[in-house]
Amino acid sequence: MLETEVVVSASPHLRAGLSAGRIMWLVVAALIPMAATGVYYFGGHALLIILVSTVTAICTEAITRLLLKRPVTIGDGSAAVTGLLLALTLPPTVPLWIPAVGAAFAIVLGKQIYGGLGHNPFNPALLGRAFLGASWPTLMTRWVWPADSLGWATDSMAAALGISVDAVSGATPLGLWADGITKIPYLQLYLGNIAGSLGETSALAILLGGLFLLVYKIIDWRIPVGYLGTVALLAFLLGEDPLFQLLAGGLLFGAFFMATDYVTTPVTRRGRLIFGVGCGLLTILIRKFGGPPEGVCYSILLMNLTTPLLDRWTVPRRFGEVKANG
Amino acid sequence: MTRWQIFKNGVFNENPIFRLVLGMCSTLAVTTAVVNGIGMGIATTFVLTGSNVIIALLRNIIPKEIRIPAYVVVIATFTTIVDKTMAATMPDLHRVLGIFIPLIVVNCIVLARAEAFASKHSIVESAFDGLGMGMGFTLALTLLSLIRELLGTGTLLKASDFGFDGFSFFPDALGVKLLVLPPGAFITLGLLLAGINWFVARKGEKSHD
Amino acid sequence: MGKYEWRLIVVLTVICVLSGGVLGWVNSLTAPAIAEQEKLAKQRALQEALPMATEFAAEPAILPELVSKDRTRVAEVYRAYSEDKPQGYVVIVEARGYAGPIRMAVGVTAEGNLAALAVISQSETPGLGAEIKNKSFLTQPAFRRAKVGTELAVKKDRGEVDAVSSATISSRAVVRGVNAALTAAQVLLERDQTSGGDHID
Amino acid sequence: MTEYLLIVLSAIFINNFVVARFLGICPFLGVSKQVETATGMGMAVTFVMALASGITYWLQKVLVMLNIEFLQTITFILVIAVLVQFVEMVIKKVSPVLYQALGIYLPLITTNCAVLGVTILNVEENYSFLQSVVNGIGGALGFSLLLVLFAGIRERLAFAPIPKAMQGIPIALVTAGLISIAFLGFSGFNLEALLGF
Repeated sequence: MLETEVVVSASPHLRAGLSAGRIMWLVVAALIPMAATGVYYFGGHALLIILVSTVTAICTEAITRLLLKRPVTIGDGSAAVTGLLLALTLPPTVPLWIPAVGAAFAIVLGKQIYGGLGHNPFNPALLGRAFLGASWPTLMTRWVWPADSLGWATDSMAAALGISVDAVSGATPLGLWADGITKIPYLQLYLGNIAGSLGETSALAILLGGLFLLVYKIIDWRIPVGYLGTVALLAFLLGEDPLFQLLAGGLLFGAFFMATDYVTTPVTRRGRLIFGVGCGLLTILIRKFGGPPEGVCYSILLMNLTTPLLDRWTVPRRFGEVKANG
Repeated sequence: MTRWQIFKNGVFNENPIFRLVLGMCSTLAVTTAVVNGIGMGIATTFVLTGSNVIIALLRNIIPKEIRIPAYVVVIATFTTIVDKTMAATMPDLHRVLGIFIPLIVVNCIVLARAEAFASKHSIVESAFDGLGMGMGFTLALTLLSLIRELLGTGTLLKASDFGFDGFSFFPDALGVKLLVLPPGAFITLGLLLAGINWFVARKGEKSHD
Repeated sequence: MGKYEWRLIVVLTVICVLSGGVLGWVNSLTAPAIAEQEKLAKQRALQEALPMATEFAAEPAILPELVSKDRTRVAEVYRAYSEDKPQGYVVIVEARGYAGPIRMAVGVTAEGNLAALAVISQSETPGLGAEIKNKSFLTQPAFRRAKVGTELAVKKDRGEVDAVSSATISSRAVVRGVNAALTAAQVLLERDQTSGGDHID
Repeated sequence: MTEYLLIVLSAIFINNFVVARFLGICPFLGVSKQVETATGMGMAVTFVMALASGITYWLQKVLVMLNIEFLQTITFILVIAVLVQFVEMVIKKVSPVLYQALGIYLPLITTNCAVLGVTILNVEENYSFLQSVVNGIGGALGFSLLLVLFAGIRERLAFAPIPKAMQGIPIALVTAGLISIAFLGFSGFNLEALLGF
């Protein structure tokens, strides 16, 4: 039966560990363009945030495993990926204890209390981000425009948009959109020369990394396509600018790197498509009607919640689940 | 068991929250501040003790078939007494605890003690059991709300309704706000229970050596 | 029915009657105190909402058009006087917040300016939504400038009111309450003007 | 119509009974180990909560009329207890199949504080008869949704090598907390604007 099979083969760890190791390091490689643009635009503090988050994640993983008297698994790269992903979702202004606390939360409560990689129901990096956002809302919404150092000064942006410098400097494109200002040039959104989280600003860098993962067949196209397609379609139907909705905020980053996590998303093809569509629906609803201006993080977490049921309903026979867990 | 042992049993060995895991709803809902936790604890203690005493008093009169509705009536009576008394004397606390005061009537601890203890023991013993269980409940609520209020807002014993600003330990902006939000209730209690499990298991191992 | 069944019924009935009696007695003791507490709290809130007034007279008929809209309810309306001179109105409103109704008193001067706000009762999250009781929120410029005929909104909804940080729902509720109160005051003001001045009926 | 939709959606997503209001936690932790049982429990609770909301609406009217509102708690809980018994009997007679499915959950519902909770909330909110019933259904649907989602996750956790001290209730509580974090995404959601379309 199901139980015995899983218990006897006993180590989803070992199997997942070997292949997961390679996958994880490829994901790290795919994240480098984003980390690089983040540091390029936001400077040395961004680099420190990335380092603190990644190192804390790895150390927390090692310490927790030692305390639990279990084999230390930092070699599979998953802790590094979690730390790196978390850092890329943070505003570039946060004090350095924020990435440290967030990474520790992500590793301990997001993953290790469930027994480690492969058993966590929620995406750990997103949990870390949601935890930080709920706990220190003011610190987590202090945005800066990278512009000043590169000649795209906020004043010229403000002049172009016809609003005050103050109004521009503290807001992300989505924040401005919520205030009814959407004239930010696509090119700027595409290159990432805008206010936002470290890794989410440059659509170009994300698409590079995302294509890399698609080409290496590390992620399934169904989730990003379902996700982005739904957002674009619904934005169009709601009378919003679909291209702006796709490029602004953390959507691309979430669609390629967060919603595609193996462990917390469905294994079946149909399940993945539904997962992507669900994420898209929730994102656009939260953006348009919700409290926070961005809904990517919560949308993916909410859809993580449905993963077991999606797997169940889209796999005709219980058999499938053994594979899913293996 | 002596009376003292009965009392101690409720507070520690069979602590209703930490050991029996009963009465979760009010535990999670009201522990955002220490004052609320203690208030809820005392209100529940009163209902527990009162209903235990009356049920022990009536234990030979109430036929078995109707014991559950009879217990529920007794418990609901004490719940209403607490509800009205608090409304009359501490209107602000009463408002904060809100529907969780009338909901004491469906708090599993109360009915469980009536059924498991008071229906089989003398009045005095039942009183001690109610007090012990109530104190155990209050202790757990206090501990939980202590963690949530201190780490969540940086203050302790803040009771602006009583005109007391409490003690401030660090700026409010640094507090882990999540702890005073609903998720914080679940996570804090879960980790606290895990810590107790771990501690009890370790003590068990040691005593075996 | 046998003797035993009768006994069941009798015992249960006696318990119910006894408990009803006890509760009736407790109620007779506490009801006046509860009413007194409520009256005191209301008096405090009225005074706080319109400090220049000394007497408050309940407006007996609540205007039908004010009763309830948008999860916000105009509960009571008071005319305020100081030495028999009309000073304005205090409107008691109830708006649905995050965790329950937020009940507050809104003072409006005879000129139609918002005088002050006082929260009578609320059950929002301590440390978050409950901060709407704070002076720093209730006395902010956006509220002090408000007057009859204006519609307030929090900054997130493109208004001027600074919401309590990470407690938009609670802040929105307060704003809805203030708007409802201003509407109520406007109706009263207009009615009083057409009826040719205010007097105690 | 919009008004009722607002009550239902709000009770499911924004003020969810379990993760935002903390009602019905005991069955949430107790009857969530399997998706099938969670579904059955959800159906039974929905049925009882809708009925209880409707009946207590009239009961409250009577209490107010007789000026004995202080008997609210005691009469409500007795009515709910009787109602649960009655529902059990009726279902057993009318539909043995349904009884097979729901029977074992029915007695557990009396002490589910979500049922008594929703009836008291209805009175506090001054809901009309229809609003009360809709609120009862909405609250129960929110409870059921969470129960089923939670059961899905817990079925998987049965295979996870969870650290010893965390096993059982602790991991269930922490997971509920993490679910509650995800539901923070709905806080501040402007349902009126959405339904205004």
